[in-house]
Amino acid sequence: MSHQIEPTKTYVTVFASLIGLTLLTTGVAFIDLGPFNTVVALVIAFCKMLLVILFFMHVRHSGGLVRIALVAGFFWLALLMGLTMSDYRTRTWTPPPQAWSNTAPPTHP
Amino acid sequence: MSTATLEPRVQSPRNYLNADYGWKSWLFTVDHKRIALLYMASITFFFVIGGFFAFLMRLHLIEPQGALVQPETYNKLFTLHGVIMIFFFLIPSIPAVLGNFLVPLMIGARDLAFPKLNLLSWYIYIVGGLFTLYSAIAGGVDTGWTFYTPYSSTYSNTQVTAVAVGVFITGFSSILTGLNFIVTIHKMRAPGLTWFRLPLFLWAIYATSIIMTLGTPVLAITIFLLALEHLFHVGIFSPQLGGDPLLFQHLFWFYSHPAVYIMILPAMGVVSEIIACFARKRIFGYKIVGFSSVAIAVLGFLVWGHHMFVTGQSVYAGLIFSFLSFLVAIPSAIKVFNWTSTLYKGSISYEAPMLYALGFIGLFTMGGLTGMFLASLATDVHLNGTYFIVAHFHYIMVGGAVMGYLGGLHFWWPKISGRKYPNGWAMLSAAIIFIGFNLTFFPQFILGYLGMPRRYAFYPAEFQVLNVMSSAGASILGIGYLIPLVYFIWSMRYGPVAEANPWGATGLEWQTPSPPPTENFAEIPVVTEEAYAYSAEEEASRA
Amino acid sequence: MPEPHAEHAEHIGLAHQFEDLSQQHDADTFGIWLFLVTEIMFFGGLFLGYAVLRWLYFAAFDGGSHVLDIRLGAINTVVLLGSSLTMALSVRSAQTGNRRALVLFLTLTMILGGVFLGIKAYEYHQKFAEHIVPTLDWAPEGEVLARLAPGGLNHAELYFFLYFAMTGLHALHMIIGMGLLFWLIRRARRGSFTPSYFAPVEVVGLYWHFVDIVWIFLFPLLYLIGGRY
Amino acid sequence: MQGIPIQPEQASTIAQSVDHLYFFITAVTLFFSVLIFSTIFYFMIKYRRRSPDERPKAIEGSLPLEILWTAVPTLIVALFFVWGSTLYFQNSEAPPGAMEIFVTGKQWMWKVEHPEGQREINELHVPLGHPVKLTMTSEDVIHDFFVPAFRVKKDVLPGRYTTMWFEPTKLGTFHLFCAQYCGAFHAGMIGSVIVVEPDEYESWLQGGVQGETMEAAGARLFKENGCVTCHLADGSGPAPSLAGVYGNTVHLTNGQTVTADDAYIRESILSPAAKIVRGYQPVMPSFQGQLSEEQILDLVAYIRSIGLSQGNAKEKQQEEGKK
Repeated sequence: MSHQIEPTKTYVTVFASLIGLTLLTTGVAFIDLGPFNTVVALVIAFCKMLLVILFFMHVRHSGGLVRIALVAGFFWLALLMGLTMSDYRTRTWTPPPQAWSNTAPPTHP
Repeated sequence: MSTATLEPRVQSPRNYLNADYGWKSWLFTVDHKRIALLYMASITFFFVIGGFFAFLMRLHLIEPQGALVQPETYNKLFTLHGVIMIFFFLIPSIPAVLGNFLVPLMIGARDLAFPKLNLLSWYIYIVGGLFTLYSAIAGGVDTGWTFYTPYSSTYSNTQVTAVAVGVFITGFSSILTGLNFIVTIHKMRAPGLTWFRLPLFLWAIYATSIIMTLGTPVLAITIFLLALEHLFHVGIFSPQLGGDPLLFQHLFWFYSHPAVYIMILPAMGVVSEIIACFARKRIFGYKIVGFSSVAIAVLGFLVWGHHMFVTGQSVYAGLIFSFLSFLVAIPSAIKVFNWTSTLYKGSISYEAPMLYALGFIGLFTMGGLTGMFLASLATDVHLNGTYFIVAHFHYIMVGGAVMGYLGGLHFWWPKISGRKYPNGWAMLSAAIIFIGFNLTFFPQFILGYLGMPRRYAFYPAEFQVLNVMSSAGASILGIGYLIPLVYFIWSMRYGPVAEANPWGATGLEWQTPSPPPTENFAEIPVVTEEAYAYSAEEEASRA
Repeated sequence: MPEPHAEHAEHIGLAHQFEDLSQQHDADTFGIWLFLVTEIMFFGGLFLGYAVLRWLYFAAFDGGSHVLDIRLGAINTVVLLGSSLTMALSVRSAQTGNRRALVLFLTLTMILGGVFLGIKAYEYHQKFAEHIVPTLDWAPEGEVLARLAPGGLNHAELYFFLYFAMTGLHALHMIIGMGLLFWLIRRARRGSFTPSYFAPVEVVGLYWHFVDIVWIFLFPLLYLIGGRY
Repeated sequence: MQGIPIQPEQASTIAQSVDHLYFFITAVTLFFSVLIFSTIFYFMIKYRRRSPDERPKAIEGSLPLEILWTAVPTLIVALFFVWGSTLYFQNSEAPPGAMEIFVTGKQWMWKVEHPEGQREINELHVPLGHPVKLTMTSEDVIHDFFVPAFRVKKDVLPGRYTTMWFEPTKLGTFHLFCAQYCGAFHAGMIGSVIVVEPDEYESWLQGGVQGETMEAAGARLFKENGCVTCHLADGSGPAPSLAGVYGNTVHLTNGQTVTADDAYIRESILSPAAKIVRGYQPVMPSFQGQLSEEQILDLVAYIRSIGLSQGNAKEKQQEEGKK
């Protein structure tokens, strides 16, 4: 049972950095980075999530079981996303057509 | 079955059945054993309805132009047969009935981790069931249990929303049951009961719970979006605004393929227990069989694309899913080989549970091997959407899951009810079910190869002979299922009183009296021996 | 509460099926974490729909996200992060047995949650005013139409369907969270939480933080698509 | 095989190879079923319980055996996978020079269009020995064009084109089924594929009610719907010239390049704003709901025709101009 009690100071500093990251992601949105805008926004969001999970949700010092469950959750989400996007990304790829078996010239234009 | 023990009300010691009387003691119980019986009654109710619809369908298909109902009604019959049988019978059957009853007993606990949540799961299941029954009464739904869009979201004017709400709600019963089992198995095992001393039934239930908790939420959100789209005619699944019907299929099958492993894994667990007990031998390769249950659960999430090989999914995605689908077949094959090897040098006795278990192995092997045709791309192009698919999944679900469920019921019935059923009748029903099942579904493999599509209310005349054979088999199968219903109910009142361990099986649940007291164990047992300790030395060390 | 066994009687809140409070606390926290994993998969299905449609119709999503008010989105994120802070502090005060602080922080969390829902309601009202609510009132015109048209109006309607589905589901989870907070405050006032029995506070705290994390991803994915330049 | 038919006819080039794989898998299935069932029966008889207090020796398991029945099934399924996938890959793309036929699925009937203008309902005439490529779409729900005798099947989706091909090798009439549930009369959405001699097919094409060819219909629609007012041949109008577009790459405003295939043309007609050609404004209105699927197919056939013939001449001019 996670009985370590965090000092209030850590919570406040984590909160401050979360606010900082929010301002950062909003600010970066006003700079034209082309496709990287999305990547940066997602990386910042991921960092904010890690902060909330590790500090606010005490995963820093909670048992291995909780960590495995959390990692499993994200792994399954990645399965869903990855395999489905593999369909959408490759839908326009077409394999090379096979040679026509009947060697007679096409009787029809 | 001497008549001397026929007086029904022998004054047995205090147990979970006679601890309290009245409907309140049942509808507000938090005892996992009573909740298991509540589930048993409700899923039997749904099984009878689903089975009746199936029988009507088989009767209708005796003649090529359809002998019984209008095409629209036939579409509603196969839809409701699918929805009721899958969501309201097969998925809850072993986990909710045998799982609820046995998990605490097998790990030496007094109850599940969250008893009230367990009762809530049953109420959620019932509310979902009522919605689905309402949709059946108020005109039925004709989209097929797969609810493919845009037909289900835009073109069907039947009770799609009602059945969608029903399935959405019942999904949470499955999620909460899975959650309950995972926490219980992790946190509440008796001292000394390490993971590798767990009975294989618990390995299977654990693997099933992983699928229930991780897969069902995706079904919930998919059905939620479908209901939204059906109501408001805007959504991400129908092409009017640019949505993609294949997106619905991806989301739907992400859950619905692992769902077939929710149905078969617990049956595998039951068969492992029965084979070990009636061969009086430890399961061959215990750890491998245990890990293959978890492997099936994990790999089961990677393969859903094989339902979509011909639906315009990309060729390369088809390649990936075909490869992964072949991988998921390996753990199942390993299990069958291990069960067979368990019989080697065993001392096998043939009571009803063993017949059901052996029937399971036979039919499940057939079902599993016919999956090879559907995982390989070229043959699936021909067989997809035909009766070959219907035969394949019935071999797995009816041949596998239902035989496993009945085997489990016959094996643990003395522990559940404290009474024994007539073994002669039970073995007869096993034989009838086996014969009726094969006569019903084997012809459908040939129909499928011939190209008869699924969900056809009328068909070309050349398929009639095989369809008549299948319908004949269905009536035998129907009788086969009714017999256990009769003698189980009969045994509750008139069956001979069962002793604590009628089969001489190992496992903590057999160390409690039959039926067990409400708190399961006077004091929590300490486990010192390995699982399935049937050998002479282990028995000596126990005495 | 189930019938108390002899030796369990003196621990308040210990259920009969557990041996001791720490086993129960472990089970409760593990249980809520598993529930949060199911919620990850539940929202995951919706995020998949978003990812696929954004990949197919980026122009429409880019236009749609420019119609949203980025200031309100940012303020809402700050408000929700604030409520996460007060929630974490209320769990801490439950651990330290400081009942007054517990009630105070729980109430603060509820207030901040209310502020978030208020801003959200105002944003929804804005969408109705601009007639960009799918099926109910979809008739964008003027400056909004000019911004949505390049990406295709149909695809823009899909974007707003996803906008309402995702933020609506998130708001629904917020409302459930508010209800749980209200129930917690009542029990906290009655003093039923002690440093050895505070699992309900931690469970609701974990649920609240999860709902905050969903918003942490919703804000950039819905409001900041393609950048504002 | 009077009584119970066992095998569908083999009437296309791929039917035989699919059947070979099908029988190979059947053989492996039978072999393993017999192996397992006979082993079980043998054990059941040999090791039946002789006396109630019989206690067999505990057998833990054997790693070599486990490895054996993991490796062997893995090899077998690898073989199925490779065989099935190569066959599938070969059959997924129509060979060059295949005949184009357009199919539109509509709730409970099949509408077939030959480029030469012949239109059929629930019937498809094809010449013997000539590969036929079907470009299919649906007007309402998902259907599935399934010809068991050819061992081919492909879903027909609303909102996009799906294609499949086959090369008939037997004369005669074969079943056509809809294999994806599509509503009340899903079972009635059947028809027949009639394979005739090539010259007989020619005369069939000329004969019968002579509808205008798809290209002619496309040209007519191109004028009637005002496409011609913007898509001027020399490209001077507010919209790009469509001559020479079909099959070539198109550069979009967002920097992407796409090949102008059927799907691109269909999408540009129904939701033009999705892919704007570089250097042009998104001014084209959507024709969603105004053009039926057949009309869109006619327009595609027209744009394809002006793309391939005159287009090449135009392209050469542009090249010289640029050099």
